[in-house]
Amino acid sequence: MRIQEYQSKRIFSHYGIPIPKGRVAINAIIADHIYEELKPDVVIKAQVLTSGRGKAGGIRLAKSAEQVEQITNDILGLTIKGMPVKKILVEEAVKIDQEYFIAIITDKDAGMPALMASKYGGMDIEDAVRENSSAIYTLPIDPLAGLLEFQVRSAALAVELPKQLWNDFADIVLALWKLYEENDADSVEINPLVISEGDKLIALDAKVNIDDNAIYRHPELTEYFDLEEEDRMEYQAKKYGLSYVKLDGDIGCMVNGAGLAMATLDLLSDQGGKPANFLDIGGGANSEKVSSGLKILMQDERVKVILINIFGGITRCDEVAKGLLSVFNNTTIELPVVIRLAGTNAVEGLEMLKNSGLIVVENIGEAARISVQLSTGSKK
Amino acid sequence: MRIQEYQSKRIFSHYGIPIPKGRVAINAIIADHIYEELKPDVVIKAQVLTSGRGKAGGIRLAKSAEQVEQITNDILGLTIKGMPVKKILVEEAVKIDQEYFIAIITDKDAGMPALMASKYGGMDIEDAVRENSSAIYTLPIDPLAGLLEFQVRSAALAVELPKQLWNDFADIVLALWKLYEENDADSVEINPLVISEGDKLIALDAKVNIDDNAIYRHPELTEYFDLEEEDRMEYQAKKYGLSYVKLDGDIGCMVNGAGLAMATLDLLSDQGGKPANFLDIGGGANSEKVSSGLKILMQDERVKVILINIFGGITRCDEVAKGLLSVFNNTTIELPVVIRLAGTNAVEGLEMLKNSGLIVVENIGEAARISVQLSTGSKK
Amino acid sequence: MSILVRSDISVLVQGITGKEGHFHAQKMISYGTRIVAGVTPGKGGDWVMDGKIPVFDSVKTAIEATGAEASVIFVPADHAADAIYEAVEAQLRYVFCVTEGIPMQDMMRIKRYMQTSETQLIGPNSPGLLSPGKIKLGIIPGEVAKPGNIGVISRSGTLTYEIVNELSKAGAGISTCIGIGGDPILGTGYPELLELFEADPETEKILIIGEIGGRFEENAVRYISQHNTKPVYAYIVGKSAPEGRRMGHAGAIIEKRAGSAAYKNELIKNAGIRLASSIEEIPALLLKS
Amino acid sequence: MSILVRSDISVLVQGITGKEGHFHAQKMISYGTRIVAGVTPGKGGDWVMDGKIPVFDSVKTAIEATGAEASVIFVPADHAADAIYEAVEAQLRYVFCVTEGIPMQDMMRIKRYMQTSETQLIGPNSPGLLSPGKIKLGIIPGEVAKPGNIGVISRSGTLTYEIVNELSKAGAGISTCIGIGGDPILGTGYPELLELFEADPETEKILIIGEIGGRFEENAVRYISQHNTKPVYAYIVGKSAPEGRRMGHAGAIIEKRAGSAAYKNELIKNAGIRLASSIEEIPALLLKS
Repeated sequence: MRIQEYQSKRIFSHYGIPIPKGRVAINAIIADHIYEELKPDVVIKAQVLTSGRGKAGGIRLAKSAEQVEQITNDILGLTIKGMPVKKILVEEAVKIDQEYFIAIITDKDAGMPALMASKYGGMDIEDAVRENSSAIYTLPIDPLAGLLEFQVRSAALAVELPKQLWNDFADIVLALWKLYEENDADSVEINPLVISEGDKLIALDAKVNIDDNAIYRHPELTEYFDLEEEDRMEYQAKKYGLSYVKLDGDIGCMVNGAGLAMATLDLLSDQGGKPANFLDIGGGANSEKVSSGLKILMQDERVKVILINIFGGITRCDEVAKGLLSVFNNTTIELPVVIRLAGTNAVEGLEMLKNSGLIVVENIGEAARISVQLSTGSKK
Repeated sequence: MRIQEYQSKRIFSHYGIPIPKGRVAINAIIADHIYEELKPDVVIKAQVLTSGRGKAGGIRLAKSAEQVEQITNDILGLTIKGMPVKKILVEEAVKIDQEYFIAIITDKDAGMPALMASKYGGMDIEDAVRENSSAIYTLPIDPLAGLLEFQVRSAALAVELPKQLWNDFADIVLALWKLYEENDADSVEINPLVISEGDKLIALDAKVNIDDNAIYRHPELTEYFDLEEEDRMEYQAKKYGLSYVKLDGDIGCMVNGAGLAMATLDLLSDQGGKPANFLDIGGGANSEKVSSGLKILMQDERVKVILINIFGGITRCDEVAKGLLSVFNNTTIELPVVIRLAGTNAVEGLEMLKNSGLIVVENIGEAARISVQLSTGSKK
Repeated sequence: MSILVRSDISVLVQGITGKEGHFHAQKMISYGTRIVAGVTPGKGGDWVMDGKIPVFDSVKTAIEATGAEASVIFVPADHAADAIYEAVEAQLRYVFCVTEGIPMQDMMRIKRYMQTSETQLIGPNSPGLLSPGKIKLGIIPGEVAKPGNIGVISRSGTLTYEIVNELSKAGAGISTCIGIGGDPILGTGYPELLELFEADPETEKILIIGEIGGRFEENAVRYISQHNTKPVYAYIVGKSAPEGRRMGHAGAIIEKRAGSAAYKNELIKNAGIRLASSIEEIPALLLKS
Repeated sequence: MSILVRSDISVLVQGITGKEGHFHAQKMISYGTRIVAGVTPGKGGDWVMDGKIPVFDSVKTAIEATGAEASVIFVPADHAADAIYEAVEAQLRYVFCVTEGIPMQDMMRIKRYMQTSETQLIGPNSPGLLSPGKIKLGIIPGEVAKPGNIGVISRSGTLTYEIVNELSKAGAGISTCIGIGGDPILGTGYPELLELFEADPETEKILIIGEIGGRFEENAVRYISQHNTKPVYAYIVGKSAPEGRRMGHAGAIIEKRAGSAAYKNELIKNAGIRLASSIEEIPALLLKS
């Protein structure tokens, strides 16, 4: 779960990491209020959960009340990488002497956290790394012993931080580790961490990403869960315990198991079709989960065909059929529904569905081909 | 550093460990106030940093305002194992179904913390263990991974705790671990942890002992540092960075190095003498430390002879002499002072002291013998 | 014999009184697996499976009473890490963790903790192991596979059943099928199992069913190039997945180019490993060569 | 040769720019020890000892530049644990920690962390090692000892100097004298050093200078009974110490009967080890037999 910059900064502040003064606004009136507190110069930053805000015009300097109003309205009108900007952060403008990049990430391949640091902080960190992989200093962290002070010093040394700032730097990076560990973060990032006015270290940006699997033990973080950012269908699916990812096609898919679901999407793509979503109902799904999943697909106006692919194992195909029927019996189906049932109790399930007008197919390849034909209208 | 029961319970409470309602009092008037809040029955407990309070009459039940007054006065008049009782804790009386012993200790020999648990909690735990060493269940704790839930369950199993209380027990023991770890405790102990009214677990007593070496990083704990309990001379020595232990004899000793100081005390005892103290001025002590140490010995009315034994290494004997002279030059010495200087700059040191009336000896054995003779008056 | 475990190994089930644990313990017993004990803290002394299987409060007491050497974990995610610690500390030889959704930091700590341990952890989020006709540990449906000479290592559950089932229909059987798990941080990766299949006299061909995300398949390819002489086949699912979105499995997310199906497929092809570019091609590919 | 370290081993000093570190580095150099570098975070690039010894910001950079294999730590207690971690992580072969007062929980974590490490830690609160005429690591005054055939292992500082000095005066010399430290939790105990002295051709007799507190001497006695053929002598200080009071050293506190001098002396006598019951007896005891 990614957390917006302004919320990440609230967490930073709780851990004693210095951030610029500022507050969040949803319109120019509030922005102007904040400007009056922070003037003469403020930075206005789009709050969206994507990178590349700066290059998209989502981060701008304002030097007067007029500029604040103008820029606020400009930014609130932006859509960055598909995400409409609904909130902005208005912050005091900070003088920048030098920019660094600092992050603690979960290195899944190593199975260890890692500390990353670079002297090429700021918007161009990715370019810098692409040109020169040694532009980022990376250090594995022992997950039991935690981040050690000497490791922080080695990072300070690697990024050539002025020595009089080493102690402040250590405080910030050790606080970042504490934040990472205590909140089950997947990653925490400061880009840029700046030197301002010669001797102050300030986190100008803040990115916190929490491990989805660990959110249950951080109920205090759920307030940061940004429903407005979330797709309505994804939110609904999450509520029912389904794993749903919105894609940009027109074939609605429901599958049991993540691997099989991906395989189904791959087959659709191979045939020239476009899946509208990834939807995994999980192992051992009961009929309610199945009907909830089906309802989500049916609500999706983009969907032209529904493809249901179940390989029964723990999941029983008769239970799946029961869930489907509970929807079909109460709603007129206007869309073609292609279904493939195999494995545990498949015969029973198909028998239950035989009068429901579904297009029954025998294998996964056939299911994909027919779904694509129906969606493109190339054949009936 | 040991912390009084009432303060330990404040820490327990902060970590969510259930304790009886109660407050501390220093006289019968306050005790009566507390009684009015907690009546009909209260337990009055002497607050002294020693074990065996119960057997010394320091823990008693009071069932009326009259009894509270009487018992409070009784207990405030006690001296338990040499410690006068200055505070009492007045607590609600808790019904006891069953008593357990729970502790987390630092097993120095193993270099690991250990969880200890026994179903023979209460006053007689030591007897129980003496009779049957398996009366206590002991489990090493990985200092990096920390106390794990399954380990707490294994302790619950070992003490035959009713299963419906396992979850509450785990909460308490994991909180105790957190307390131990976050406060750099040397040991934390609950004896007894009781089952009350069938299904409540309550910590009736609380012992917290903080690692002296780690107190510097817990400034919040210094408020618990009980000056009244501390000997005046020990407190003064601590302020000067000296290591001082009060003993019950009459020969005041000042030595550099803990081992050499112990050896000096052993020699005095071998000769039939009685040291008044252990005083280690440490390695590389400067003249101020030396003079502070000497002043502490001179203030001690019990002292009949002062023995100074220095083996110079890092410590320079001329620096020691300088420290001694700074006292001698301002004060008339009424006590005999035996001094032995060896090692680094001993010759220079002795030269500096030659007119100060000290009894100079060459070796440690001789120094001890003469000091004992002077203290017992058996010979001049 | 199966790879990894003996067919007659004594097995305990952690979380046997839960819905999933109970259901799958029953299935394993029916398949012939020697389930000797269950562990559910607080339920010690109970008996399950028509009074045939004793339940213990701890792994240690279960081992003392039954001599179990392996465990299958069905404990819910919020207590699964503790269940793994308990199994490791009790020195079980093999631990199969079926549970999905263990927090990553817990898994990192467990892996570090296990650095000096003899226990082999498979998973978490693993469907387990199936050696047709011999032993079943975990949740792979026994019906999908028949005995044969193909060794299967997979990161998925149902996708594996689907493929193994298609292989069966096409006449190809399985020596052992094992799921390493769909999580980003796993106890056991491909190389250790590739080594066992290479040494296994019953395995003639090895099939890898990979996914997007992580460098697991990259490690597999490196190992195969250096050590495997038996023919290896591979299929990577998720080539149509978008970047940065988690496709169900916590491990199935493309964070870097190295995690994409295109990159993995390229590595596989360059290493001379036979690649199925679609799930439908798999049976033919394995049967023709 | 000294036990443990070669006489020409390259040594760095952590905390060399502090008062104590600087003073003792100077003394070690005068004694002939090959001090090649100092480490003080933030002072990298400086030179000390009349511009002869370079200072580095980290142990790693110091090793890269100088090839140091051992370290002596004089870092203040609140940063000493970190200094040990840094030395261990940089894979120094030997680390002598002179610093006193490291919190116990830090030391326990360090010991656990070092479980898989090749580094040997002596101390903390150790006076170091002295092989008369060869090498001095730490703070043992070089003047007190002359070369000879007695190996000394001690938990104290000045007490050791006193005893070694008396031995010198009595005509007895030292092969190597090493202090394991006065703290309750130590990197190295007696047994590992007893083994080295047993194997050391220059050592003919071994003297143990023990203290009250802990089971260190108990472990030593057990080891000696099983492995040492050379004559071993022992002296335990603190027989007049009261129970429960810390006698200066964090480790010198009698918490259980096993920690008392009486108990330790009894064990020593029962094992047939020659015991000095008073410090004054030591020279005669070692010279007569």
